[in-house]
Amino acid sequence: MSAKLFEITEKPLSQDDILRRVSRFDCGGVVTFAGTVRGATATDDGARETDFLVYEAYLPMAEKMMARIGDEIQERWPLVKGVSILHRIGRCDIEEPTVLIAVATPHRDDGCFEACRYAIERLKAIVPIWKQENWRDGEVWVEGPRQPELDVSTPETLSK
Amino acid sequence: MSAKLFEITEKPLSQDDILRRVSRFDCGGVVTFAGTVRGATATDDGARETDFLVYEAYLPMAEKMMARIGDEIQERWPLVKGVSILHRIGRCDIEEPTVLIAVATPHRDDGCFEACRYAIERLKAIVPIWKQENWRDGEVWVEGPRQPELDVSTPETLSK
Amino acid sequence: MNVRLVLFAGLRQAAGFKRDTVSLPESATVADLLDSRVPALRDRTFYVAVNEEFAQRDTILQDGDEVALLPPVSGGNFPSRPPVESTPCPPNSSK
Amino acid sequence: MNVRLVLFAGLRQAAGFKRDTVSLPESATVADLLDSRVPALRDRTFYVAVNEEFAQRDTILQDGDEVALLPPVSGGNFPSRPPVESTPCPPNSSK
Repeated sequence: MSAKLFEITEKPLSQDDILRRVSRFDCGGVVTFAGTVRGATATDDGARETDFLVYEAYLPMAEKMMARIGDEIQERWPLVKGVSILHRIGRCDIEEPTVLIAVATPHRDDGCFEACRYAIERLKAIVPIWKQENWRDGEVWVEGPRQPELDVSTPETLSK
Repeated sequence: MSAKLFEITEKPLSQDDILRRVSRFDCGGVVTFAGTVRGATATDDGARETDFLVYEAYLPMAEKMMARIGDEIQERWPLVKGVSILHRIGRCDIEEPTVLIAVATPHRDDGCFEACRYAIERLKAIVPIWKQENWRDGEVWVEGPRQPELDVSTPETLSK
Repeated sequence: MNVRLVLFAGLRQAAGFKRDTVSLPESATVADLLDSRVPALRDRTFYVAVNEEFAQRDTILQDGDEVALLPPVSGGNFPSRPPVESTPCPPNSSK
Repeated sequence: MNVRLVLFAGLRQAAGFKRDTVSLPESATVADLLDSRVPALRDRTFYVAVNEEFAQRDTILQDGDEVALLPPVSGGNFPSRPPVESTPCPPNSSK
């Protein structure tokens, strides 16, 4: 009940834990997205292997932006009753979840799938968390594509 | 590794458990749907309260139909790498998950959201599991709407 | 020949039994079985599975078959609605 | 006046430092700060937050502000792609 809904943590993430954070008496559907560490990624040049990832966040701005995504969801899907976003920092090993997003609604048609999808896209757009890929022979901070606008007040513009 | 992917069980369901069942080295996105027991349901006549649910299944047909949904997903979303569906039978209390569906894909755009959504709709259509609602003053086996076709070989017709 | 009949949930409750073994003439269909053993369910909506595969009213039965009567699964989204109205016979009867 | 400058991830690596306090004339903008303290990052793509809110190149700074330089967040879907090409200046400069 007093667990934070938007949290950056060094501890392993648990899907059971996030389900408890958003579960409510009047909700019957919860959609959870887990972003996990891929050990192998198909590329044009064949498979590329990752040993582990290291995440770094700008705290507390990152938690503030995650809470903002929760507000955006509430505005767009008013039937949503609960949203939680948890993100790891530090070292994450293969198959471990690095981000969990859970959205609870009374029924499954009330926007839980759509809002969860929205949240992961927005997280990649406005939440200041970065990952470093580590291979046997090196490491690199991964950067995303440049976004045309950084005005976070207009999600539509951002998601173009 | 040897855990079943399609299972009816009397034991409490765990989101961490189903994540482990579908997690793979080459997957970076997992979407999980949890159907949970609502304690209160808004109706035209105001809120109606539920004390607990009791689920009954036709075993092993129910597990066979859940596996069929997995096959249907594989056909429709060929990038999907892992699907698991777990369903409780017996008594389920408020806020407990009664069904979990997890779908793993290499990336989040590879169909994990869509396939998970598809699976819960199909489950409600073809998997022989029924619920009994229990209130302080009674109980009733809940039945769904009649489906025009019961030919399971043509999902499109069924989902109309 | 003998077939096993098994009922679930509300149908079981309505019929007052869960399992039975029914003797039928050779080449009897699902419809024959229903008419002979559970005529009282004529007005209910349900599906039929023979040996765990969905079947039709005119599906021909064989000795040893297991015939299951399955109520429509709850939609999950609208449990507060009453069970659907009765229909004249099990759906998808090929008439 | 003094502002705190903080860098993350690849930008931190490229600049060779994580935090610094920078003295600037009154009414200095984000662009002034960047030109005076991290000219070497001119060709990188990044965003700027002032006191944890996204800002622009012409945002006017105040004494005590915290200015963070934020690389674009990885899309997550295509980590196998190389970081994006450099752009002439931080995005959304109002020029």
